[in-house]
Amino acid sequence: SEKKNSENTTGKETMKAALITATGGLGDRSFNDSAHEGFKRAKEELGVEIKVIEPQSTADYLQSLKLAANADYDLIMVVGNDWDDALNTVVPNYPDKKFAAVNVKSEADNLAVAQFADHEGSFVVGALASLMSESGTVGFIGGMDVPGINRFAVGFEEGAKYANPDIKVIPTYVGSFADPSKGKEFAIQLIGEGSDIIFQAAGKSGEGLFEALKENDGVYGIGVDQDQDYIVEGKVLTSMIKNVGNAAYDFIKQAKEGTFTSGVKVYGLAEEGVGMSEMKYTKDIIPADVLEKVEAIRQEVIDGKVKVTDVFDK
Amino acid sequence: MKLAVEMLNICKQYPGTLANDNVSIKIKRGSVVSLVGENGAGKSTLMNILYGLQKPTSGVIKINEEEVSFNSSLDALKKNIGMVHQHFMLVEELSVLENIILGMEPGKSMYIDYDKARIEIEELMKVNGIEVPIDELIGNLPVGLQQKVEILKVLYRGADILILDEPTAVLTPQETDELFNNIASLSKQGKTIIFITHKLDEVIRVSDYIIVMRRGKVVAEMNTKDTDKYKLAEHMVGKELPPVHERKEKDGSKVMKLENISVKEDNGLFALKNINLTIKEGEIVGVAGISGNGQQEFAQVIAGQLIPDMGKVFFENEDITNLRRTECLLKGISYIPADRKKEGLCMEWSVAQNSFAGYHIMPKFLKKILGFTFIDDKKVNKNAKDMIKQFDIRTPGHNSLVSELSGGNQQKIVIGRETVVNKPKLLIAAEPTRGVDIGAISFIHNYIMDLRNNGTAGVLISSDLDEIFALSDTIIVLFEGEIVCKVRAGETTREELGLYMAGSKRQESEYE
Amino acid sequence: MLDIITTILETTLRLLPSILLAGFGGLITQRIKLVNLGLEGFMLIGAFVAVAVSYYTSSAAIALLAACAVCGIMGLLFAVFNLKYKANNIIVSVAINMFALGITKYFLNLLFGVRGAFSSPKIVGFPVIHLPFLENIPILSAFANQSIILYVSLLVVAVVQIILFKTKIGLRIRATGPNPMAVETAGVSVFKLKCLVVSVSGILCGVGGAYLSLGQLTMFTDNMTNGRGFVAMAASNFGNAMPIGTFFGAALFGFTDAVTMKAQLYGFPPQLIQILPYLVTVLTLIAVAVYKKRKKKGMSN
Amino acid sequence: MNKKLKTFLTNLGKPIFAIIVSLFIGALLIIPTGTSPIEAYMILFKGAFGSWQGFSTSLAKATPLLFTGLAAAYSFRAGVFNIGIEGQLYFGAIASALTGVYFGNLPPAVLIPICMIAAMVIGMAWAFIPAILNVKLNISIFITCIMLNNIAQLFSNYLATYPFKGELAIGATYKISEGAMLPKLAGAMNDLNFGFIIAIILSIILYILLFKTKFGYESRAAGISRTFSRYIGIDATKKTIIIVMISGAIAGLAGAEQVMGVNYRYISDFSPGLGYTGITVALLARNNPLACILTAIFFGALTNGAIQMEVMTNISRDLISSVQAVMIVFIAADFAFDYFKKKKKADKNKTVGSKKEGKLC
Ligand SMILES: Nc1ncnc2c1ncn2[C@@H]1O[C@H](COP(=O)(O)OP(=O)(O)OP(=O)(O)O)[C@@H](O)[C@H]1O
Ligand SMILES: Nc1ncnc2c1ncn2[C@@H]1O[C@H](COP(=O)(O)OP(=O)(O)OP(=O)(O)O)[C@@H](O)[C@H]1O
Ligand SMILES: [Mg+2]
Ligand SMILES: [Mg+2]
Repeated sequence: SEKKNSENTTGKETMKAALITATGGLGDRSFNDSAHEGFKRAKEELGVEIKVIEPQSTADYLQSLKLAANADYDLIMVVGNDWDDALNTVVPNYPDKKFAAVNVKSEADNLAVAQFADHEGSFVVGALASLMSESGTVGFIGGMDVPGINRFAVGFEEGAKYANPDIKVIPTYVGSFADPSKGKEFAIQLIGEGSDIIFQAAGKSGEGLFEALKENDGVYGIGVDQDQDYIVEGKVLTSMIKNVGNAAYDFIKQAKEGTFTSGVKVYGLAEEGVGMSEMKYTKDIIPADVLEKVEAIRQEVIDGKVKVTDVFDK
Repeated sequence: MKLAVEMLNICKQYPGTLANDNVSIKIKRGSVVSLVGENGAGKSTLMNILYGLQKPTSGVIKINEEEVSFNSSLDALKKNIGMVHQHFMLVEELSVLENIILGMEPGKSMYIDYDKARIEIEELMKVNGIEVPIDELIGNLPVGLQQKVEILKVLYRGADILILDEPTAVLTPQETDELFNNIASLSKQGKTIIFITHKLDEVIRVSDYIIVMRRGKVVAEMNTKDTDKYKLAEHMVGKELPPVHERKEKDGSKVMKLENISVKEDNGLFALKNINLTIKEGEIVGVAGISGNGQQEFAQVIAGQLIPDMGKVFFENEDITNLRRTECLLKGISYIPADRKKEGLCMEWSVAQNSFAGYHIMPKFLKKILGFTFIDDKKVNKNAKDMIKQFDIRTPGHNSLVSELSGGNQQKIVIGRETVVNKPKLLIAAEPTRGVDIGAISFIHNYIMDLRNNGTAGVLISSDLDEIFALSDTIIVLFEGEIVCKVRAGETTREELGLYMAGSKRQESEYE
Repeated sequence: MLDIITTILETTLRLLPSILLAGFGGLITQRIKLVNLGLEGFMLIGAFVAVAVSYYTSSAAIALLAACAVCGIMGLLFAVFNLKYKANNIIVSVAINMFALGITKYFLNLLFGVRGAFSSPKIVGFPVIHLPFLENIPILSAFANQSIILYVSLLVVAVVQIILFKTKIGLRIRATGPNPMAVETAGVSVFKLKCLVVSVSGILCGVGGAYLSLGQLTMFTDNMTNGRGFVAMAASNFGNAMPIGTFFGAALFGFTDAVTMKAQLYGFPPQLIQILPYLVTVLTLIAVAVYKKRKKKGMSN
Repeated sequence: MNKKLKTFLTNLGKPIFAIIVSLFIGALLIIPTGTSPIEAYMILFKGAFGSWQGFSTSLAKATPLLFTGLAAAYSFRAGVFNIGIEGQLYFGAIASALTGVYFGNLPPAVLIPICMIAAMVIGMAWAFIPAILNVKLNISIFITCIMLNNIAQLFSNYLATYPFKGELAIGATYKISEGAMLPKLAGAMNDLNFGFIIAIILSIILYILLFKTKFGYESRAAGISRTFSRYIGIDATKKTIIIVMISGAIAGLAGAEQVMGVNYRYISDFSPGLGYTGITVALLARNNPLACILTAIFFGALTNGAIQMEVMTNISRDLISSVQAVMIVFIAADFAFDYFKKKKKADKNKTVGSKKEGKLC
């Protein structure tokens, strides 16, 4: 139910926007940071005043959201797929304010939701991994065994298998998003099992993968959410980018220009909401035919020729 | 002669108590000085000041005629002062050897030279005639041996001035004799000894000089040869002690009967073996014996705290073998345990809270509100106040913590609780006057005698034979968990009992 | 099979030092009857200081010393608050954990302008000891490439064992727990002794934390200790404050962790298998206790 | 009465002194951020106490801490260091959530108590394990509790992520039925719920139980000394087990409150260390259930105020928690108390000392 939000805020001198992060907070080199990038861009380009609030646990969600709504922010964006309950409680009480969220199921007249097709992006990097693997084994490191991460895992595995049905995919879960040394240990284990390409979606635990890459030749990593290629130049094959920053920027821009609409906006491969990094350091390593094949697969997903399983739909 | 110790105009103020009130004492080198006085007179405080554990509020200390200022025991140790504390300062988890060398471990580097330590300690034991198993854990030793370890500890540090705070309170007569021999030989070696005790016989026997304290002040000083037990008692109490109340002849009915009681310990040995005994109304059975021979288990079985492995307990012809402590207590079996600090009292609680412990289940301390049962604080406080009055317990009030009371007053709380709250039909009193001053002893003895004369049966467990003779009608001796002797009080002597207690004699047939 | 055992052993050895070192930090405070729940906080601060100093000095050795110094001082503060000002040690340790979490984030931002994670090529990690001659021997090859800190931590086991049971200060520490008055009256300042012990506990944790950030990794991330302090406490409790026992406790945790990692690779469900280390610990404790009880009974009969 | 007032004032003076000192130290940390510490503190204070919404949020944050604080205080009084509250809380939460979801069609009058009982029973059962292992096998309660905490949390998360996963995209159960929800006390957007009242009532009940009944008398005795309690006829081991189980039941209730009054479902890893903070709440309250109300509100206000401060100023959250840590240590420390005591002592000395020549040191 998409509905044009009649009110606009162009009348005010400066618009104010607040970002409320998921519990990981800023510095996750991942979606919180990505959203923050979008906000900073909006500040520079649109002259919007911005504010970041970092709840320490889900127990602080409701209050953080409420306080932000009570304060004079025009747009409040929350990041993380665990915001449903807080949004449902608060948003309807502030019809004059605009809210934005990522990957939640909540709906409201003043709430815009960006649905990122993590599974589609993962599918494509899965295909790349599979085509680049010389050993025939690729690995996945997830933070925790939860739906939000399984979405990546399943997409990755399907993509890998799609590109090469004989590929072996080993999924692992660190059990925490904040344990890089364990993350590294998992990477070492995966390498020991023959994986030469490893995809991580494990927050700070994923940093361990990059550390492991430094010590192991012939093994490549795949970053997540933001362009993480720079972390170990030349050894991070690509990153499965999730453009939360773009979405954030778009929401602010729309709000400022009065074109803010509620409802779900899909950020899939087609919309370039998810996709691969520019591969600044690895372009030359990847054979041209592989890049072509991956591009073809990407197109097939966009065209709907292949259907990638979305764990959230279950 | 030179002075070893001078303490001049010492004052020590605790919150609420002036423990030492302008005390001055002078002690000659090589002498044995007894420091006596009622409970709470300030003896331990004065000695703790001398040992650097407490700082005096004011006053001067001189050691060997040289003014000193102690900030910790280390300073005192450096001046060759050693102290055996009223409560042992031993680590049960460590061996005898480790306890002795603690703080002054031999060895040049950081390592302990255990061989050297062993040689030194063995030498020390030989010179002083003190024998202890040096590799045993302290926790496995009886108190008598622990006491010796404490003395060795002090000697090991090369102390010239030895402070012994109530060293005999937990010793048997034999152990006390040995200790006195040691003291004598130490004194011969030129060491100065300050000795705190409540036992006047000991004072007369062992010391050259006596200092009497009362209420924080020195009230008398004298050479031992110029005084005797009775004069000394008067100095201490400030008045003549009342004589022990007369024993009324009684021939009551049986109150308690023990049949073939045996208790096994964890290690498979018998703590009690085949005990048979009857106790009659108005009869006090004195239990003599060296501690650790089953006295505690004996008391606990009667009190209902320990269920025997074999045998039966009858109380007023009812089988109470399997009844718990609480039920026994309600039936009128009271129990004064030997260790008031660990067992008899909760040191963190107030006088009032302690004054009905165990009896807190009795309706007279409870009230009902809306069908729920609550403790009635008013009644509890009244009970405590009455007890304080009746037993002349020296305390700022019923809400004071028990830990802040002197030992004698703590003991009075236990005695009051076990005798007044619920009038006992059978009173088990273990070491009822341990560490208690002579005034209080006389009070407690008379009180127990009065109870007896009014028909209460009694079991008196004591390592003090004088106490046993003073109160008992019948005396039994426990040795290795068995009754090796049972006699009428008038028909035996200290010497004979000593033989039974040491296990070198065994009665063939008992009287009756 | 031998391969699997070797990799499990290798992983165990890599996971061991941080838990072992912090576990010994717990052990020595347990000896003086002080519950130090702050191991986690000390570790985190150690990890941070090590990374920061290594970044500025490019010397892992100086970084280690700095981590020791800072954690030692923190330990001293802990002791003073606990012993002199009578603040409950559990409250102080909880506060230390909270403080460590906040202050490391604060300084991460202040010094390096980043949040969450900090890595840089300028950070020099601890050296790895290569033992090439072990490389081809099954099982022992697990030792071929381990951090120097592993050997340091094994050394700590031996050193603490010797200090506790062979030296003067060790005797005093062992006596302080059960009866501090006995130590005090023997002319030893219990206050100073305890300060020393808590301070050393801080230092051991600091080294354990530094191992995380400069041994296993060369980076710092927020809260990167992630509960290891509690595991370390459990290890020293497991070992009953005995060095060898604590070593086995820490090794058990490292081992079960390594096994669960390995098991995931072979398709065991991750959610449930993560419970395994904790379950194994409880079951081991029960087994040991039952065994001891049986033995005691057997002796008395 | 006068004496009581005096001790009351001394007891009050102590934390106030501590708070002032720690605020001062906190100010030193805040000044570099460019915000005025006074303004920051004003926001914290106003946010926590300044309005009904603010205050009720403080109370809401205090509620679970009061439950866990009571669970801790109760077991500490009885001499058992139940550090397993966190795990008991998780199990209590999942139990009440599953009951609330799958028995949803029962009427509220039945359902609410049933959910709570489920939480209490499982909390109790989970606490029983370390207790019985301690009593029978002499295994340290400390280590078993830490292990069981992890097991409880991981297993509850597993249940919410797999077999009982709800409609959300996270590891959480379905919403509990309306009949299982505790009524809100300060509006739908405020977490303050009827659980707070239950917690207050529970504090009073526990206080009475501990200090006014036979059971409490015996519990306290068992907690202080085994030998003494055995002597006065108490089976200390049995008592210990019962007490740990009661403590576990209260911890379970803490989890139930979070589910039935706040989140309305079980959410994986929902607790920001409530069980551990509860231990601090209890210790700061010297294990007195009534004092726990104050310390829990203090912690609740700190948490709430910190969020306010974060939203209203540019002081980072990390700094706030560092300041809080300093504050907690200072409040736990005893120098203020010492200061008053010394003064009192000196006064007494004067009266006594004036009578004689002895110098005062
Ligand atoms: N630390 C303390 N705080 C407060 N009062 C104390 C303290 N130590 C001792 N007192 C008080 O000082 C007084 C003297 O105590 P002290 O121990 O010196 O007596 P004592 O002569 O050794 O008695 P006892 O014969 O019972 O051993 C007592 O009234 C006691 O209550
Ligand atoms: N912290 C304290 N506060 C108040 N009074 C204390 C304190 N510590 C000890 N006392 C009191 O000081 C005195 C000295 O204690 P001490 O250790 O000599 O025991 P005691 O009274 O002689 O007991 P006992 O004869 O039973 O061994 C005692 O009266 C004791 O109650
Ligand atoms: Mg004394
Ligand atoms: Mg005494």
